[in-house]
Amino acid sequence: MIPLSYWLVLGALLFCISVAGIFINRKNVIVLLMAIELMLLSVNMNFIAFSRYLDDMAGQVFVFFILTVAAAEAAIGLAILVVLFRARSTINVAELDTLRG
Amino acid sequence: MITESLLLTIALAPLVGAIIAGLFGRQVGRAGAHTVTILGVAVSTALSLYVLKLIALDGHPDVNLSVYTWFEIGSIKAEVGFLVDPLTAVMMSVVTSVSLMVHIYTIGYMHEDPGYQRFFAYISLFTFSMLMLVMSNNFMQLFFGWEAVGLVSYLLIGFWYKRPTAIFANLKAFLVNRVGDFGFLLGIGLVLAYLGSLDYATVFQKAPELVGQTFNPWGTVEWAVPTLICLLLFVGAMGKSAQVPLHVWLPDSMEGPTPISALIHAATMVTAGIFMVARMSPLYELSEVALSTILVIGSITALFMGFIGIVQNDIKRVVAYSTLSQLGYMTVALGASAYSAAIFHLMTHAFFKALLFLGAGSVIIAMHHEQDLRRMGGLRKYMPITFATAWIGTLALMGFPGTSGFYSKDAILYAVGAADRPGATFAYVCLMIGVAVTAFYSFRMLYLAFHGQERFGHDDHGHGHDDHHGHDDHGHGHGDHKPHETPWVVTLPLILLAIPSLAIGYFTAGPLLFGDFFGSAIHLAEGREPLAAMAEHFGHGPLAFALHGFVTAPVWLALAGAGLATYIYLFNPALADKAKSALAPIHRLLERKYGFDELYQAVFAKGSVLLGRVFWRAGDQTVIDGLMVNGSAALVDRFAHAVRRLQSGFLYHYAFMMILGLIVIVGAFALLK
Amino acid sequence: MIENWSSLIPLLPEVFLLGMICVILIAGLYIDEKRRGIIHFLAILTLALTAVLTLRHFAVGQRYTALGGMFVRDGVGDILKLFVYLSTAIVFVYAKHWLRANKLFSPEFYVLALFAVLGMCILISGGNLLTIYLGLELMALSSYAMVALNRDSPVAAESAMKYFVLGALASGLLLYGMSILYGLTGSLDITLIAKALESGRQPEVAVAFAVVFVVVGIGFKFGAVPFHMWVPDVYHGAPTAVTLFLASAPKLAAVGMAFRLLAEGLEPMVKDWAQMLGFLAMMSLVVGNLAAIAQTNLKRMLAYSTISHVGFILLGILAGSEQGYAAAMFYAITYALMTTAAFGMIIALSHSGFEAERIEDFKGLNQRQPWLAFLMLLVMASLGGFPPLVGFFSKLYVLQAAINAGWLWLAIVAVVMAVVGAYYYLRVIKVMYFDEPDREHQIQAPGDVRVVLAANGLLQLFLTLFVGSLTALCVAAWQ
Amino acid sequence: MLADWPLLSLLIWLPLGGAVAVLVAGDRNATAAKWLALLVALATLALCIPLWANFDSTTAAMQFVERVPWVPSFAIEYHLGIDGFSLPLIVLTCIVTVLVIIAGWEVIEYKPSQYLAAFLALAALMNGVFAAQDAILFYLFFEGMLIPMFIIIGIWGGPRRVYATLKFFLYTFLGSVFMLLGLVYLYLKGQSFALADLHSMSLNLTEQTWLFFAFLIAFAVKIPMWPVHTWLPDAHVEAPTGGSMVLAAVMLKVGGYGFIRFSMPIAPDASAEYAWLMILLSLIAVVYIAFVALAQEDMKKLIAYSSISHMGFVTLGLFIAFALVLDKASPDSAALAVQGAMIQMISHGFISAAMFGAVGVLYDRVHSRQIADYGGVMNTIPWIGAFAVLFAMANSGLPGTSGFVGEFMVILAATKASLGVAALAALTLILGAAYTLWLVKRVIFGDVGNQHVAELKDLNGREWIVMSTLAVCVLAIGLWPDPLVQVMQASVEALLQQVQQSKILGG
Amino acid sequence: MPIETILFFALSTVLVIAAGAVVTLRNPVHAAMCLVLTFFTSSMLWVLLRAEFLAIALVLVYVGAVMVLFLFVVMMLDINTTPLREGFARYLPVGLLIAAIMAAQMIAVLGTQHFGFDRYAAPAAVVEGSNTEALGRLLYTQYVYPFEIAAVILLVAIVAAIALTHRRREGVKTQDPGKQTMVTKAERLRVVKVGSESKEGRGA
Repeated sequence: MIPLSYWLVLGALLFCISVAGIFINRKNVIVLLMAIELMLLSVNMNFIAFSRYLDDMAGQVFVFFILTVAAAEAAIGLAILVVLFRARSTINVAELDTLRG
Repeated sequence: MITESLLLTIALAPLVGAIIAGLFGRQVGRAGAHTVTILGVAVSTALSLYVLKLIALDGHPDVNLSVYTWFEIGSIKAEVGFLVDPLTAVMMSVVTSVSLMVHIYTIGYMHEDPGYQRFFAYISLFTFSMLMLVMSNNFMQLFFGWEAVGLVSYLLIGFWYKRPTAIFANLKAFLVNRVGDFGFLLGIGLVLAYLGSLDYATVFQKAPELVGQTFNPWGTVEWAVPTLICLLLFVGAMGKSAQVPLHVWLPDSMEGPTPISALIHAATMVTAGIFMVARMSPLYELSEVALSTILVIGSITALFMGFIGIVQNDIKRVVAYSTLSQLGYMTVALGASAYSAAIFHLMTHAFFKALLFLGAGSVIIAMHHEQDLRRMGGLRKYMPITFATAWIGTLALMGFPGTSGFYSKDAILYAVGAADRPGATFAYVCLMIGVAVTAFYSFRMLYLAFHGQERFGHDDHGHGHDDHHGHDDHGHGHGDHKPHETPWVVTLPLILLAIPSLAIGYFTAGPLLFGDFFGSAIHLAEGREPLAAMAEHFGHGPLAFALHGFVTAPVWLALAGAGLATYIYLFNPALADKAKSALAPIHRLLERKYGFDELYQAVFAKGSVLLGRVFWRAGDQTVIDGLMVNGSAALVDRFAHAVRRLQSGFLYHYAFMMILGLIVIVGAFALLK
Repeated sequence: MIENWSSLIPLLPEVFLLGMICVILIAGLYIDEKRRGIIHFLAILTLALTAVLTLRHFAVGQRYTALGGMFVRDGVGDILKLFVYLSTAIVFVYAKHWLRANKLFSPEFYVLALFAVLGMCILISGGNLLTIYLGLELMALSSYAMVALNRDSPVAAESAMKYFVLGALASGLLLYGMSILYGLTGSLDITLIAKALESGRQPEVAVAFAVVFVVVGIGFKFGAVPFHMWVPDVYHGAPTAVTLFLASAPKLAAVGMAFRLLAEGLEPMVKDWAQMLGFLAMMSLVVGNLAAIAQTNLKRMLAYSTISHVGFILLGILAGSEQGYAAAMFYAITYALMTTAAFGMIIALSHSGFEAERIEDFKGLNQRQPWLAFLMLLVMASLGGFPPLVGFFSKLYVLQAAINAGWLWLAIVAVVMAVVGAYYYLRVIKVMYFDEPDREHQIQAPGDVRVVLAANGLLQLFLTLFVGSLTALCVAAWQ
Repeated sequence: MLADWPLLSLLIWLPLGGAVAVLVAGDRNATAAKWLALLVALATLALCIPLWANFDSTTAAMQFVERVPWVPSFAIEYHLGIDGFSLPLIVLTCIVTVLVIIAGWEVIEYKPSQYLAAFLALAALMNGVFAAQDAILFYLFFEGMLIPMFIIIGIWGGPRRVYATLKFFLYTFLGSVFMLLGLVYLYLKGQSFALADLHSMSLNLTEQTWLFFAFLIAFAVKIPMWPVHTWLPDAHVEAPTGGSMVLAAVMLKVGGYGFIRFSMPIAPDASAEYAWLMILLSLIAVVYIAFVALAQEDMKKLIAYSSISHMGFVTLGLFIAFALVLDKASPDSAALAVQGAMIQMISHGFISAAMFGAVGVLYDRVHSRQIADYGGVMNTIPWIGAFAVLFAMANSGLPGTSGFVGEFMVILAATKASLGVAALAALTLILGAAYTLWLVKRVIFGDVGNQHVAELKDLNGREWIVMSTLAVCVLAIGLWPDPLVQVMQASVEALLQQVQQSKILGG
Repeated sequence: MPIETILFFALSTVLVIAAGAVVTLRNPVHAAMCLVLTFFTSSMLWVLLRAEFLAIALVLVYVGAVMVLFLFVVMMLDINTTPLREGFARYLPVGLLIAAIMAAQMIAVLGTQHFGFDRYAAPAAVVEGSNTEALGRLLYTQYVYPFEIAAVILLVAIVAAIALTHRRREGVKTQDPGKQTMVTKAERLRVVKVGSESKEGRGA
């Protein structure tokens, strides 16, 4: 059998990859949004694993809501992306530095 | 009866005059100003003399009363009050009477000056201050008067405040006096600390307790408390009475109008130090060391200041140095425990020195504010009264037998000769030489001014005298070049002062020196009789003593000095120049006044400002403000900009920072716990 | 699961709020631009009525739970909510003028703001990790959208994007922490988590690990260093009306969130999270105050000032005592009232085509508009914590709590940084009072803005008279 | 009865209300605003009469006490009361305020109503500081004073006013926050902010030491002591005349007052422990700063440095008292020292106000503060010259003026403790006279320095009132300090009683 | 090795590689496709964890809706693959290092010493009842409150998305129901007074 720990480590790896994706990425913002989705996925992985090993449905319920929120978040994120693209004609993260200091 | 109101009247009458003349000068006018001040001082004088009579002749007991409490903190009490005993009474009389003469004289001397009212206000204020000083029954008030006379002296030296030299001189005078006051105040502080009171009576009563007490400044060094107190107090006296090395202000103070030179810088204020030491005799008698020091300092002053007098060409400065020298004599008397002799000389000196100063002033008026002796000469025919009184003054000063100066000076010489404390021999020698020196410069001045050729009116450029600039800038024209006798307001005081200069010694030497005149006012240690030697000779009365004088060394030394002066300045003027060139180094040394001024100027005046600048620039501006204050501000600013740069605007940096923070917190607070 | 409907009575304010939002949302479709004022009044009315409903069952000293503990109503929550309503209402008054001047006066602003308020209420009342998360997201998503509301502004879009990405990252971190907590305790319920942790059976390192993630999530919402990077950019880039909103009410909600998660849920771990908050507080105080000094843009400066104030709020929370929580709450409340006034001043001085957001725009204000200058003086002095203004008392209270809890060194850091911070507040005063004006100060703000602004500014002064009752209230909320 | 009124509250709220009224009157009717301000200031001063008349100087207990709970949750109270230390300082404040308003009458043309309102507010706050019996209330007033002064210097000040006023504010603010921490600590220990409670609270030496230094920073900056004094010259140089007058006359005294109210009674053992440090710093202030003053080229800066030097006597007097009362067992000398410090404060209040007032009179005419731009002022405006000489003399501690009394007492007391200390302190006799009279020499005396001086006009009636009032005060205290001494004596004795009792339990 | 374990490792490997690709690929379309792969593999892993409903929902919601939305936006915005900026390579090691440290920290905590079998026993292989039903039951009873909130969140998403992206084009004629219902008589009917011809009238 797979110990819970493995699942958690898997989640952790996913989590690190997504976090690294956010700060290593120097390209466009869409990838950032994707990285965020990945991060939520890793959290979901944790919840589901715990749910399974604790034999408690609450974890799965939480995942359900996370999925819902993630969808809403994606919608708003993409809407902002569209606004950004219209206003700036770019979605390159490296060019989003008018606000600084 | 000496009542509080009587004493208050004596003290306050001049003050009232001063206030009226000072604050309402414009309203009361010139005549009003001098009337009111003279009236005030006259009242004071009359009442002072009355008090003197009561005390001296009628055997009135000493009066010690308190007017009001200045402050009272627990057992520490400072009061304003009066102590009238023979010493005070003598001082009061001298002060008020000389002051009265000067007031009258001023009418003539200052009559064209725009600051006429102000001047009267000042000298009346001075009289008040001086009375407060001498009448005080406690240290606080003594210091009060001590500083107040300093203030008026400051104001009067700088009376002609447009003159750079005058305002330099008054600042110098005040500061040098402050150096003295520094010691004086500490002395008072020690008195309070060790005896717990500021009141004379209490302090003197408890003074014997000091014997044997020691003060431990550092390590194992131990100082005797009485000596410490006496020396500190004497520092004050050195300042006020211009003893070496705090004498430098007195010659410069001649920048003030002549009347005040007479009043303040010859007759009264400068003798405050002498008075003070005499007053403190119960303390000084406890310390041989202190008295020896006084003896030595006084004798140095007496001799070496006299030397300078020889080379001075400014008529007032000659008198000023003679004053210094005479103050040295008085100090020596104090050092020899001959307090009464000191006071006696103080009194006679007040009269003859005021006379000499006023005489010099009279000459100056006549010369249209020319003070250089080299441009005088032959004045005797133009101003006979002045001439005659100047002769009287000079004789008194040199101690010609029979004059007042003779008695007082001889008393001092006897006392010193009899003294056996360390330094006494040195002092005696100094004083003996000093007698000759005094006579020499006195006569030199006399001859240069009144005898010989008339050197005025035909030489406008030939004098390269450096302490002498445009003394005629206050309203005197040069229309009339011929000097003439001064008006009666000037000559009357001269005459009135000439009388005591001649005669007062004759009448008072006996009671003052040998009677029990001062009673408890002057305290002598057990078995100490400084004037015993003189008393032997004096037993036959003053006249006999004067005659006896002719067989003593001092008179012959004086006559020798006078004779030399007569020879050089009356008969062989060229010899003076020859001597000058022959003794050039010494002459230069004397002209430079031994370099005290230059030294002080360079070390203290320049040095302090330099030190201040270093403290300011290096300490305040560089270290504190630059490094600490602005430095920390700059540091904050630098950090601010560094922090600001962290906010780069790039999303990935922001995310990176967040994760970095996360890692740090996880590491520090979760894993490494 | 709903046994009886009366158990839902505590929920009434939120239900009412939601209903009214829907009404406004629909009304917005049917009301043309000229009559948009109606929306404005409806929104304020909604807040007022919600406040009334909240007050009807004012829960100070009580604690109601509903829906199986997912909804908690207590004194802390109610007080925070009331001030959320109040500050939002003030925001609406100021915002209208700005929105009109910038042609952004649309129902969406109100709807989104009210949704955010709803989210805050849910967050503040959350008794379950799930409701806390959802409330947080409701608030956050509305806020992201509001920042981007000015669609023609490149900076607004940029700041919205940054806010969104970082916000999502932060909520991801929070969620991660929640997941571990769930795994460790087997429950999502705050009180059950606390109970489980109390037993101490969980591996300490793992719990601390989870706490870190939770603290990071909270820190982000507060804008505590180093999770503050969004704050300056968002405050600066967002439309001023939105910045105004973001600066005030969400801080109260963040306090509520911290209370629920830390003070209630992680109460047994107080030693751990207090240390972490100590780190965040110190960093916030230092970085916030230092960076603010170098700013020229007032909105940005206020953003950094917010960060430093967050340091103080955290100082109260980390005391971990009732006194500390009350102090933090008091601080957040007064801070919200100060910051609305500060941004309100920017709005009052702005007019169409001009945004008074640079510090220099306040030059010589005293010469032209002494009254406004005086109000701004009060606000700046209060933010700086100069007595006798209310800002001083909030600092005093917090310091007291922190020192009492043994955080003397942090208190010293706090006061030293407060001195550094005084500099930039003074700079604003300096610009207003000591500099010559280089332009006319046109004031086009309508009467209501002026009146509310005056009241808001003077509140800094007059609140000192009521510091006693307000602090008593905060203390009572914790008993 | 007038005495039953809440006089202290009135002393605070009357000027504050007046400030608001003056602000409302505004600049459109500047004359009305000025008269209103003057009226308020005079009314405040008038309140001092019943205060003084009904003051019982035989007791050290607080009088005219008003006590209302304010913030019960922190135990903060609106608690006012005065004793012998407070009363003279309150009177000083009221007098100086009236004079400042008169002094600024025509000189201030820019926003006069704000100027006057700021001074009235300042007066209220200063009265509050001296009357507060609650530590937080004290702190409120203590800090509150900064804002009006910040604005006064900033708006009506000289060219480098911004630097100066920021420096002033931040310096003082930095100082005071540590005091706040100290107060919070005390509160946490004793659950009270009432000064009386803080005074009686027992504290161990470590606690006392920390508190002592916390208070020290606050008050040392305020008074100011070396080396945290550098804000003062800058602030003075840039401040308008009225600002300098109030700053020097009253605000500095708050520092000394703070030592008396906080440091000494709350941390007596630590104060005794570190008295040597305080004495050392005081001596540095007296000597070092005097030298610095000697090097100044700017009149106001010189006077500012002289203020620092004079304040050195205040701290010296206060802390030498520890040596006297503990080592020498001489409570009378200690009382002398403390009295000297207090009198020095009050006297310096008048003298510095006068000095700055006199410089202001000159500045209004010549628009320069540089000594080099003057010379021979006496020739053209003898009255200002006369006043200047009087005040200069007072500043150099001439007997008969108030400047002498405090220094005299402190030096006498110091001699009892240590001759060396006294000697260094007494150097001020020389140095103080040197810088002051040198200033007088360069500015007042001499020949007319330049065209500006030649065209000077003499004092107008307004300036006359200011100068002569101050002159009367200076002379009155100088000639008869006993009334003042007696007002304070009971309080001084009580303070000394208090500092003798160790607060260390079992110690 | 049981099949589950093999599957776990196999799928995990794919998952991690795909996730890595998402964040490193230059072309956003490719990244999106990798993300889809990630989701698929996760979904399969979730099945291993007996979360059937969520596994399917993940595929449906994410792959079906969210990813389509992503791709749609990618296409719509027509984003070119941008060249790697300078500095990327320079900072990459630092970034990777930090990520590695983070991973190490996490793994240190999440290892078997805390989350092994001793604390979390292996769950029963067979779960009774339908996972979907159980979830549904909970959602509508115990979790009805979050459920409602989730609805509000979706509403916000809709409102926000529309508010942000919906543009009123100038010149496009649309119906405005508000305007239609609020219409007044005065707007529809204009009473024109036609006067007799005058000189001015002719000029107009």
